[in-house]
Amino acid sequence: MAGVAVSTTINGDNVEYLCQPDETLLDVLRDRLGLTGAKEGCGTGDCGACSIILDDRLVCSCLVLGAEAQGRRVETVEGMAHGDKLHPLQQKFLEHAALQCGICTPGFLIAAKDLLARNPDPSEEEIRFGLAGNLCRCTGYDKIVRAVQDAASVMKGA
Amino acid sequence: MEEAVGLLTGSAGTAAILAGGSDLLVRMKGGFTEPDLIVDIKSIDGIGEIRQTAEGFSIGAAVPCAMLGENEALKRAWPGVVEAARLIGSKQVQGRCTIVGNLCNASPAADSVPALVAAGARASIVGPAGRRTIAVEAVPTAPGKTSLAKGEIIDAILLDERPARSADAYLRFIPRTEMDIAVVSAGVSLTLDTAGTITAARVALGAVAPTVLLVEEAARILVGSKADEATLQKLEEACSAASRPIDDKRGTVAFRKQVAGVMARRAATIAYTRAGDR
Amino acid sequence: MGFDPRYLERNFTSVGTRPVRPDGLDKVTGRARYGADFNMAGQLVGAILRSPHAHARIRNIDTSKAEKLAGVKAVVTSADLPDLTDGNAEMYAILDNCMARGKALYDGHAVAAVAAIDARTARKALKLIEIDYEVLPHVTDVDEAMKPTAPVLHETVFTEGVEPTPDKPSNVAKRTQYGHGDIEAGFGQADFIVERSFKTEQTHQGYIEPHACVANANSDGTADLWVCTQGHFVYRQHCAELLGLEVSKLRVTSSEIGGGFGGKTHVWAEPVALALSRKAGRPVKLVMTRDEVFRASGPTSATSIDVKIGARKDGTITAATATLRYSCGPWYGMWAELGAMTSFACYNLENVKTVGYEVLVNRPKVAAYRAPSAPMAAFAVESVIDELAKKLEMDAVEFRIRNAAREGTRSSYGPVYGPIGIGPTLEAAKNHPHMKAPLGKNQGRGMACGFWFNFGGQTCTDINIGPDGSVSLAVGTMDVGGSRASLSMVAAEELGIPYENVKAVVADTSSLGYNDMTDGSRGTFSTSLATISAARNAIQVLRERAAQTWDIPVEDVAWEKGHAVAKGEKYGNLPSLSLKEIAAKAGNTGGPIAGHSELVADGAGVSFATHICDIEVDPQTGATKVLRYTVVQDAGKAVHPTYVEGQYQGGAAQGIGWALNEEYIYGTDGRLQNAGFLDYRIPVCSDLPMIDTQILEIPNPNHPYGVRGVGETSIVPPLAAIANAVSNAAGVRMTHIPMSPPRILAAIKGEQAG
Amino acid sequence: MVQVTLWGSLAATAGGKDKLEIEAKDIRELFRKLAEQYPAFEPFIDRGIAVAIDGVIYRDTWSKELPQDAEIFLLPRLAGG
Repeated sequence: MAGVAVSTTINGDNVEYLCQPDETLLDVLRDRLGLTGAKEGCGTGDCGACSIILDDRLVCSCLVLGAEAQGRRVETVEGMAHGDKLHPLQQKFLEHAALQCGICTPGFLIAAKDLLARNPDPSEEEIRFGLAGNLCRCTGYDKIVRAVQDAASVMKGA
Repeated sequence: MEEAVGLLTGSAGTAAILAGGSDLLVRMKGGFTEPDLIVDIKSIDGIGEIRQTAEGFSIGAAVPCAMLGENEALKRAWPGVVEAARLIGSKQVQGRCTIVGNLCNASPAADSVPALVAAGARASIVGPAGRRTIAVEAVPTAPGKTSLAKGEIIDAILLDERPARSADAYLRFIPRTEMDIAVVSAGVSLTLDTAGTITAARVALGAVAPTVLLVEEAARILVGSKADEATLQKLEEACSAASRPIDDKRGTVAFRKQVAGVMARRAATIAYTRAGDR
Repeated sequence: MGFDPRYLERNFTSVGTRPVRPDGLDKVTGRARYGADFNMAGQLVGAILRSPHAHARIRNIDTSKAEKLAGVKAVVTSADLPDLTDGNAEMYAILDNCMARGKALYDGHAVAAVAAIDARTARKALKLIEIDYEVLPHVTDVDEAMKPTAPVLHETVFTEGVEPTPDKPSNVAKRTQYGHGDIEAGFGQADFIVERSFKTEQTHQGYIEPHACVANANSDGTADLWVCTQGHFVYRQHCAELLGLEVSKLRVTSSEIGGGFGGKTHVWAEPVALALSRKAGRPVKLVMTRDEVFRASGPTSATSIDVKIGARKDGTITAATATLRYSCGPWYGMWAELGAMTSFACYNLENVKTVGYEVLVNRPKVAAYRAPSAPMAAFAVESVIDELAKKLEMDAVEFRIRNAAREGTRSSYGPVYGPIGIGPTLEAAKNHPHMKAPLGKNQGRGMACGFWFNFGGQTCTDINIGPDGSVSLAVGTMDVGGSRASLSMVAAEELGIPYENVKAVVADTSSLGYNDMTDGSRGTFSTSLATISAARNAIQVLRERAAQTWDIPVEDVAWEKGHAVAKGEKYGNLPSLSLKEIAAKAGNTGGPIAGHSELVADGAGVSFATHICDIEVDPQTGATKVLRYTVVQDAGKAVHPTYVEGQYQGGAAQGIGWALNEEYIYGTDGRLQNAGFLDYRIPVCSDLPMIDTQILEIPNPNHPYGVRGVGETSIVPPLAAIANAVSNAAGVRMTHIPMSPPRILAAIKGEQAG
Repeated sequence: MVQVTLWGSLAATAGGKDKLEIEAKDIRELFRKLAEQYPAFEPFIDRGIAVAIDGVIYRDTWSKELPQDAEIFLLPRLAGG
């Protein structure tokens, strides 16, 4: 198969790359662009570790082809902080110890960012169902839910 | 659209249609399919839109399921179809998956299909021989197989305008609260008269046969009733009896038969309440 | 180092606080590098071909077509990994598991591997490898495997631990027995006896990060390995032994680890990656797919357990026995033995006997999983305890309190206990508001206790003091969940400096002496001992340097709150010297200032927990909902309480998944049917409630601060606690885990049918 | 003199005897004497043994002293997660 030339926007930057037609966007981000924040936990859309935002929609980048990013906007965990200022979710994940091993953290942060963009004042149940596509095996989710609740209240106040 | 049909018709090897990709990419990852040609249909005009037509609704083949939940008119008219579509996978998958993909994947456990069958939805098909429209239940023929001919693409799902006092509901059984494939499922669509008597009903069951089952006996039981306890009991028994499931990693025959009835009863109750409220 | 009672009176400055972890920033920004995030220039992609058969003789492997494919740089089979294990059965099992030798022993067993210029070429090459299999009869069920008619995995296995040794080979690798007293007499005194059989299905640790490594083996016998592991020194040892490398010429660097829970305690594919690299002469990156993780890496045992307990009317247990059959995968393990040791460890028993059978089956090699083997044994025992309490018409907590082990109790596995926490956790549970909360229709409450040993082990730690007085702490135990934070706190505590002045790193194998891996809840216990020792050695040097600066005897210099202080009236005018001031003059007073320590951490102190949970059961579908969950556990001393809570919550969540939905499902063809997160159902966020925790602090007499390991015990009680809750809610005793909806519904229907 | 209990599968190495009295001042001497008296014991030492001295579990550090009349349990080296 011949390579596909793609021009896209990633975390606000214009990016161009060449990828195989059957190559996933996750592989492009990690292997071609060095953006290893998104993780591959399953490759089948069942764990959410590769979550990114594509044109304002939360998706698993393992279920998107690299070629599909043409002309679209991609947001990854690497784009969440502004310079040295962390996003409130990042800050609250640190303060609440909402991570142990941390492999699921980038996916949770992106999914929580999308959740709060759609619903700035979610109930515990809405947070739990909103983040059900992201697996965490270390924390039992307790501290993750609390961190998102706390971040939501900080962001409302901002 | 003509270009896509031409590409698919002309391809010599395996060709795949890419809309949301949430099934296709999983199959590619697992090595179950290695397409020589992937046709991304998302850039076709209008295929990513939900349109309100004179007859009702037209849901484009590339509309991600999350969009169904964002369309207030559709939610009001077909709450069961929307809740079924919104149960497919996670939020992440919702941003990609489509009801046409769910239908063409032809899994007996597909979430949106029983709801679409209960709703009497139709599939609008474009192919080398032109356009045709068929009932959604005629699309899947067996697990993983459809009645579509080479080069044919479903470009939209069509849903009717709803008469007054009509509503639908969809329920599935999964072991977790999210992220699972239905072990059994039921879609029910009802229309009531002003006295609250059911005048029309469609009941469809998922994951209890090679394709989604439209249980006509269940509909007959409901019509003429007010969804009273005795009727619901008969409905439950009829749905359990109609089920022809298999034992597999997700459930047993006995479990599926029994819970199919429970899901149908509960979905009918919800649909009845919804219909009475409008 | 024994517990120092002065710490009870002392106000800790760092220990017991809750600072942000040092590795946190990298982890929330996506910068932290895990196993698959590392790359080397010129690296190849490795891939492994796995057996589709549960049991098959490999007659021939033809790799010639794969080798000829453009872009393929190396193909290896077991011929490239000759047996260098010299009679060491444990290492041979690891070798045989890395690459099948003569026989494929389970669906997913590695049979060959390739390294190619890209993933696509590697996948294509795997398809070109031709293997001539002679498919053999297989057995995957633990009870079936014990039958005399079962297909035998190894003709060389004759049951160990029975006299006389059998003359026929079988799948029962070993029998072990624990206990004391007179069982017959004990049951003779009982007014009530409950006897039941239980089954638990195989589960996986379910770490989100698949095994991953980059290997670079050079022709001069040196090599580098970057890998996600719970013990990089152990991986170094394994790889060096299996590949015939000199230990010190193989440098292993541990990446951040995306979960292990016991599954990353020995090598799986790393020796294969090194063999590929050695053959290809280039670095090789090897990352397992999720399918491979499930099919070919460390699940826990499936079990079949019989328990019998008798008690007098007054609630005293008179005798208890258990027979435990644990599947090991295709090779000998100590899994049933651990079950036999732990099953009755919570209780004070005069007459107790447990027998364990290690059973070989055509499933993947069993690996440790968080308090390995204890949860299944606790499920069986705690279920019978609950049932017996009901028969006695005693409260389930009271019954346990009456029979709980205490200081001086002879444990069911032999030794006599020192001060332990089972009684206090039970008392705390009894007084917890959760116990008194009302329950609704179809809801049930359950509780259960759990025990785990906790380990110490070989540990080596360095403290280096920078010229500006900042401190670097180099440890050799992998940080699996926040130990760099807790160990920095300990270093700060000892040195008397702020936590922020310490930077902890996990050093590679060439930079530090050998360390056992992070397992057995030993990370914070062992390495804090080593850190305290290293810090005290550094303080000794600091005092000497201060003495030199002042030109006074070192005996007159004390270390207080981060400062050297001259003791005695004659030095009344000397201002104290801060660590920073001493460090600044290090060049003039003898060079760099450091503290080292090498030790075997002993006396980890056993650990106990009691869990309470409420479950609602839908009687029409068998669906369950966890309404409320409380963990009470002894931590000895919680160094960083937030991460202690995290361990409690995480273990409970894994136990909930195990109890309700997780299981390996095999077809009659011996193939694993659910090798993915879709159908291997670990709990998702919406499945769980908040998990309440209560930390008890009963000091470990063998640690200066009283620290005990906390990582594992939290997974022991949940299976039993949930089974008791479901049984109470559904009105029928559940004996098969997981309690999936079809099993619960079938049990309810069975009960209704009488 | 210390009282040694060989537990689980270790007892088979001493001809089925699970309780022994041995004169040993530390773990090294204990292991040496056991290996002399019961050669089948040696592979178990190589595999790794946990030694419980009056209730506290230690590894096999040779220099660990055994108090007079101590109760010693020899257990297999444990696996953890």
